[in-house]
Amino acid sequence: MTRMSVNIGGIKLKNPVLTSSGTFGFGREYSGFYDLSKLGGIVVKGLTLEPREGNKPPRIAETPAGMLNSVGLQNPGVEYFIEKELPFLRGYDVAVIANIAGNTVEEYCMMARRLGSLVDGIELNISCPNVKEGGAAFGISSESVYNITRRVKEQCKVPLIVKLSPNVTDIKEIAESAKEGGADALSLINTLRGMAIDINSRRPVLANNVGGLSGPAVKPVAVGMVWQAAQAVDIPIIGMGGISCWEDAIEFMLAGADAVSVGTANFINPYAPLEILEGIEKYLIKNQFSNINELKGNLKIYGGDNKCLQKKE
Amino acid sequence: MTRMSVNIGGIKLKNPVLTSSGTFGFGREYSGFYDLSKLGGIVVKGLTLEPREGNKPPRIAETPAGMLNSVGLQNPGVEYFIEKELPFLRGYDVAVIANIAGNTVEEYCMMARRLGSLVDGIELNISCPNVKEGGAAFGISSESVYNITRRVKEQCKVPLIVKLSPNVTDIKEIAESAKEGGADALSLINTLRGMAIDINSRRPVLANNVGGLSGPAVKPVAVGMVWQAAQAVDIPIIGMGGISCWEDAIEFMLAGADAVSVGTANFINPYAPLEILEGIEKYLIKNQFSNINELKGNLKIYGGDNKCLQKKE
Amino acid sequence: MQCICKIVENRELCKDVFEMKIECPEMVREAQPGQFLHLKVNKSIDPLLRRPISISRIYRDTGVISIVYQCVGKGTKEMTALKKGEYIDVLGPLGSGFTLSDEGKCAVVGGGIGIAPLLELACSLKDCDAYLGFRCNTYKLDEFSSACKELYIATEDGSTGSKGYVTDIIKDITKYNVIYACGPKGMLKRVKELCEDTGVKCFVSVEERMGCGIGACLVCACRIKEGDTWHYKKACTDGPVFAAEEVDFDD
Amino acid sequence: MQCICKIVENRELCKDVFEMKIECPEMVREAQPGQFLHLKVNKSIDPLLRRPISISRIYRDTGVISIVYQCVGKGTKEMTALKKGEYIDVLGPLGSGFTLSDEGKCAVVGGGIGIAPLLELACSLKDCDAYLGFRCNTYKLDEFSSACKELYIATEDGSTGSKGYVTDIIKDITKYNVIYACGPKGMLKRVKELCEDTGVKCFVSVEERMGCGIGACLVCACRIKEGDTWHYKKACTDGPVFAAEEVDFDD
Ligand SMILES: Cc1cc2nc3c(=O)[nH]c(=O)nc-3n(C[C@H](O)[C@H](O)[C@H](O)COP(=O)(O)OP(=O)(O)OC[C@H]3O[C@@H](n4cnc5c(N)ncnc54)[C@H](O)[C@@H]3O)c2cc1C
Ligand SMILES: Cc1cc2nc3c(=O)[nH]c(=O)nc-3n(C[C@H](O)[C@H](O)[C@H](O)COP(=O)(O)OP(=O)(O)OC[C@H]3O[C@@H](n4cnc5c(N)ncnc54)[C@H](O)[C@@H]3O)c2cc1C
Ligand SMILES: Cc1cc2nc3c(=O)[nH]c(=O)nc-3n(C[C@H](O)[C@H](O)[C@H](O)COP(=O)(O)O)c2cc1C
Ligand SMILES: Cc1cc2nc3c(=O)[nH]c(=O)nc-3n(C[C@H](O)[C@H](O)[C@H](O)COP(=O)(O)O)c2cc1C
Ligand code: FES
Ligand code: FES
Repeated sequence: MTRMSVNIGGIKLKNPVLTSSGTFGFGREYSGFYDLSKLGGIVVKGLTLEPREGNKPPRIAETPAGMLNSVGLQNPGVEYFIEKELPFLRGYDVAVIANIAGNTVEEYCMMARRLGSLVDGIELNISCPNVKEGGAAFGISSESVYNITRRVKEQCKVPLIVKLSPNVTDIKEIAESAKEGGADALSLINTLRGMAIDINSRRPVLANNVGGLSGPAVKPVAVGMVWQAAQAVDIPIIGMGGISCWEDAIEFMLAGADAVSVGTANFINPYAPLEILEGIEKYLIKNQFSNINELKGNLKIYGGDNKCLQKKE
Repeated sequence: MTRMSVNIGGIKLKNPVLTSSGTFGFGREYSGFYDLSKLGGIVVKGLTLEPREGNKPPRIAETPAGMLNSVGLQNPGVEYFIEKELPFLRGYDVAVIANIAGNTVEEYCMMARRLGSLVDGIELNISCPNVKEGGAAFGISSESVYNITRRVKEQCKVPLIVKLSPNVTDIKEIAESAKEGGADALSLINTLRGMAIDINSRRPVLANNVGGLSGPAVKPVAVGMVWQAAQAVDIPIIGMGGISCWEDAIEFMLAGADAVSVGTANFINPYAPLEILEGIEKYLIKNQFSNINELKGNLKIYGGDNKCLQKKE
Repeated sequence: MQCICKIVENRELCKDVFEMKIECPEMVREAQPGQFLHLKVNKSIDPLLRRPISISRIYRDTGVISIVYQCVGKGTKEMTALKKGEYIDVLGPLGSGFTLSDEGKCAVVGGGIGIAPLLELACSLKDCDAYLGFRCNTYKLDEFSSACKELYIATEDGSTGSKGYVTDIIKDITKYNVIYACGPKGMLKRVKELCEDTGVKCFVSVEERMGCGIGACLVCACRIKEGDTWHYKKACTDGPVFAAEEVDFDD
Repeated sequence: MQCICKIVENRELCKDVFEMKIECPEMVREAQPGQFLHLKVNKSIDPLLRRPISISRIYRDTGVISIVYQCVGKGTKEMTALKKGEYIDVLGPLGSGFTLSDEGKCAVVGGGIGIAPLLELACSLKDCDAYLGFRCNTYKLDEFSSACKELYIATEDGSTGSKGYVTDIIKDITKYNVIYACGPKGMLKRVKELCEDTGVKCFVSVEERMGCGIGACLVCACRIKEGDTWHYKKACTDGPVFAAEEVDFDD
């Protein structure tokens, strides 16, 4: 089984399959379906310093091969998480990664300090609006990505993963800024901005008007961005966005992901992460790879300009 | 029937349904299915100054509820278009819009001059890489969008539509720059950047490695961007991206589009544009709108912050 | 739990209203009235998400659950095409069911497709009346009439029972110990008012759009009062049944 | 033209290879061997695109077209589930068919699923031999043997005919006036070489991934020599049949 283990910037995962923030609660719900220790890691629901009620419902809209959500970071706060939820998760042999979100850089830093080394890693959700800077998300300019990463990294006792937003002109530039700021790893993609309208009521379907798109529909965008990011930086990458089956997971790893994360697919098939894990193992065997790490970026691209993505020996 | 006519920055369309560049050739192929005069307008395949062979095949990959293409602007050149294709289209009572693409601003200008007033409008495809500026697309920075729009507008004898790329951080900013540069109208969205990988051959499906995503999968992204653009600028908007049925078209118009354009759906159902047109008319009648223009932005958004999108009296 | 269940019946009860019976002995063992199933209507990504449908009847002896659904969109349309003998992917039983009252007289108040989820409840209650409001076509009247003491019916077009809304035919609400209601928001609001005015205990089953159906995604928020404050609770696991006085229908 | 056609037969010929017969009298009137149909395999967006499948037989008297397809992915899998009496959305007949040779001896050379498109052609030619290469399971041999003068068979596992590739069993290619080939790229390349070496005229039917299927989207590019230069032509309308010497298989 060691051939399935990966190291994500210092976080050791026994296998490369994680579950995505916001789609897996704090693990309790899915623990009724299978033993959470089977997973490589669990990224918990996005945490804020104080509890948040989130946005008004409706918060979900179905779209072609996808869904929009506007949960708005409903969560019980970092303190509650540490006291009431983390001990439960610690009962399992699985890496626990805290996804954190703040209104200001200071809030992010306080959360990182508070979490200390209670978790195995911290994932920085930089798609949230920066209230101090007038509401633009932290994740959309290189400068602010660099700044927030550097500042939070200083406070981090555990590896820091920066989660990139796909709603940007140049994902390479953002990936580089996160790396320069000290990110130990990247994860991508977060949801794509989108909207759905009910033509009968002539209102947006979501009470928040707009929401974040996830699910199979976004997969090609996500694979493309993981590929670009993997060419830009040499730190580990957790790939996600529309992964529903093991074939999808392999696509991401060939594009340059070291590990994959399953989000929306959990809603449709609670066993999706396990089935994906099993499929990856079978693919390795069938294709005579001795180790999962041989998959990363093992892609023969066209045009011969594939310096970063050669097969590793 | 006049209640269906719209004016797109000076281009009079007898109805609000167009067909999108690159998905409808020069109209000949679909003329075997129905009378092209039934359409509001036809946007022809992207033209370049010189003929282009385009990219290597494979050029298409199917994705969940979408497709990637990497045609790479294969076209016979603007001169051939004017001599051999335009006369055929001129045999129909339909607005003809030339979609133009260049390697340099000068090339765009030369094409605009050459087209003169032979067409009813020019659509500026600014998603192509600017060879002079090192390959970044014209459409991704406000400054270059402003510049190219202003320069081409000076040469334009007919209304100028700027077609926006969705692969940007802030579509509002880009929309504003196009307007300031002198755009008479906007069209959006062009395709989203994406990638698909064949896990058996471990090669990208497309010989160009990456391609542009279109089809139903992108609809929520497109509706969201049309909504944002319509809030940012008051020039007419042609909405597109995943429109497959009349309900989709209404969604775009409620979001703020004055007209809609049908792309990928033509491949699946050649009659899609006509069925969409029919559906829009029935919706108008059923909902007691006397005029198509009453639909634009007639959306009750949540939160009451909807200044630009009030119902027009 | 998740099961691939055999469909033993799928038929139209009246215009656009269908009943599907599925074999799921393990689920039957746990199922309570007021709970729901979360169905993947086909194997395709179109539609992508599961669809929540309430349990209408639980046949403990045969291990069968009956659901009643209205064809309103893509997902429920797909369901109508499923045939006896085919299989369907089911998560369930989900949510908290109705709290059964042991003593005194109860009433179920249902509107439209919200009538179906009350049937098993009516069968489980010892002394129960039913107030049912339909638009025009009725369904399941026989079963309600054998499960209930009294059956009151309203239709919007007056084709069966009284003409008008179901809330108009509740004459003396104070004779009931508990009211259980399921139906459109407007109806639930009215029932809640009636009960608040008269101090009758009332439970309502609410509908929110769902993702996971099991409490992990937080999209199914329902605004619930707790003392002086309120919280967004999950319709899927904290509900879909709530005490009426807690629910803020104006969110 | 676009038609919603009735399926009159859909059955497995051998492992993973199916024959579907559809009723489409208008298409039959225009159809030529070598042309193809562009099929929407279901009404859903999954899969989104149409699938190109060659015409295998044209029954002019009954207005029926037969296609033979191999189940290789999502779309063809969906096709296998369609039943007699159901309908399928068809665009066709599309593409340029084979240029029929009036005089002299011809041969069709087919590999794998590329064998099926040659059947109607073989039936239309007066003096035709067939060279067919299968992996292991064979299909349509009876029909080929009644349409052709001589029938040569190769299988990769040697279970029928010679063991090996179809190109290995063509002994004397110079006895043919024209060769028509359809099959995997490698096979087509080899047939092209054989014909070029001997000066025999050769037509090949190529496969490219398609979008519209009617010439409007330009995704089906096929590199075709024209004198000293080359162009990307459309496999859907300029092809799928091309003169072998024009096709650049190394693109
Ligand atoms: C707990 C619960 C129990 C329910 N019980 C029943 C029942 O017993 N019988 C019945 O006919 N219906 C019931 N519904 C409503 C049923 O879920 C919807 O009618 C159904 O999801 C519509 O799906 P569709 O694809 O046909 O419609 P579409 O409008 O195409 O669905 C689009 C999306 O919106 C969601 N959606 C649409 N309408 C509703 C709704 N009213 N409630 C929740 N989500 C919705 C769908 O699930 C889907 O994600 C229940 C809903 C909930 C939350
Ligand atoms: C002109 C022409 C004629 C053909 N005739 C036949 C025939 O008679 N019998 C037969 O079995 N097959 C034929 N094919 C191949 C057939 O189109 C593919 O096998 C089929 O599209 C696969 O679809 P899928 O969904 O099962 O596979 P998937 O791999 O899931 O398809 C994914 C996408 O790739 C495309 N694709 C995959 N393989 C091919 C291929 N070989 N050629 C073109 N597109 C492909 C699909 O159309 C779809 O868009 C023909 C192809 C062409 C271009
Ligand atoms: C309901 C929902 C809630 C989410 N909440 C969060 C969150 O709190 N923090 C975060 O970083 N991402 C959040 N995401 C994004 C996912 O973690 C993931 O990046 C995205 O959904 C793409 O993956 P998928 O297509 O597999 O779902 C959420 C996604 C969904 C669907
Ligand atoms: C095969 C193909 C070729 C295209 N070629 C062009 C082009 O030449 N110029 C252009 O501006 N857009 C081009 N587009 C983009 C479409 O015009 C349209 O913006 C996009 O496909 C989104 O709409 P849809 O989802 O309805 O297809 C092309 C799209 C496709 C699918
Ligand atoms: S539907 Fe996911 S928490 Fe309720
Ligand atoms: S498939 Fe569209 S041009 Fe050939």
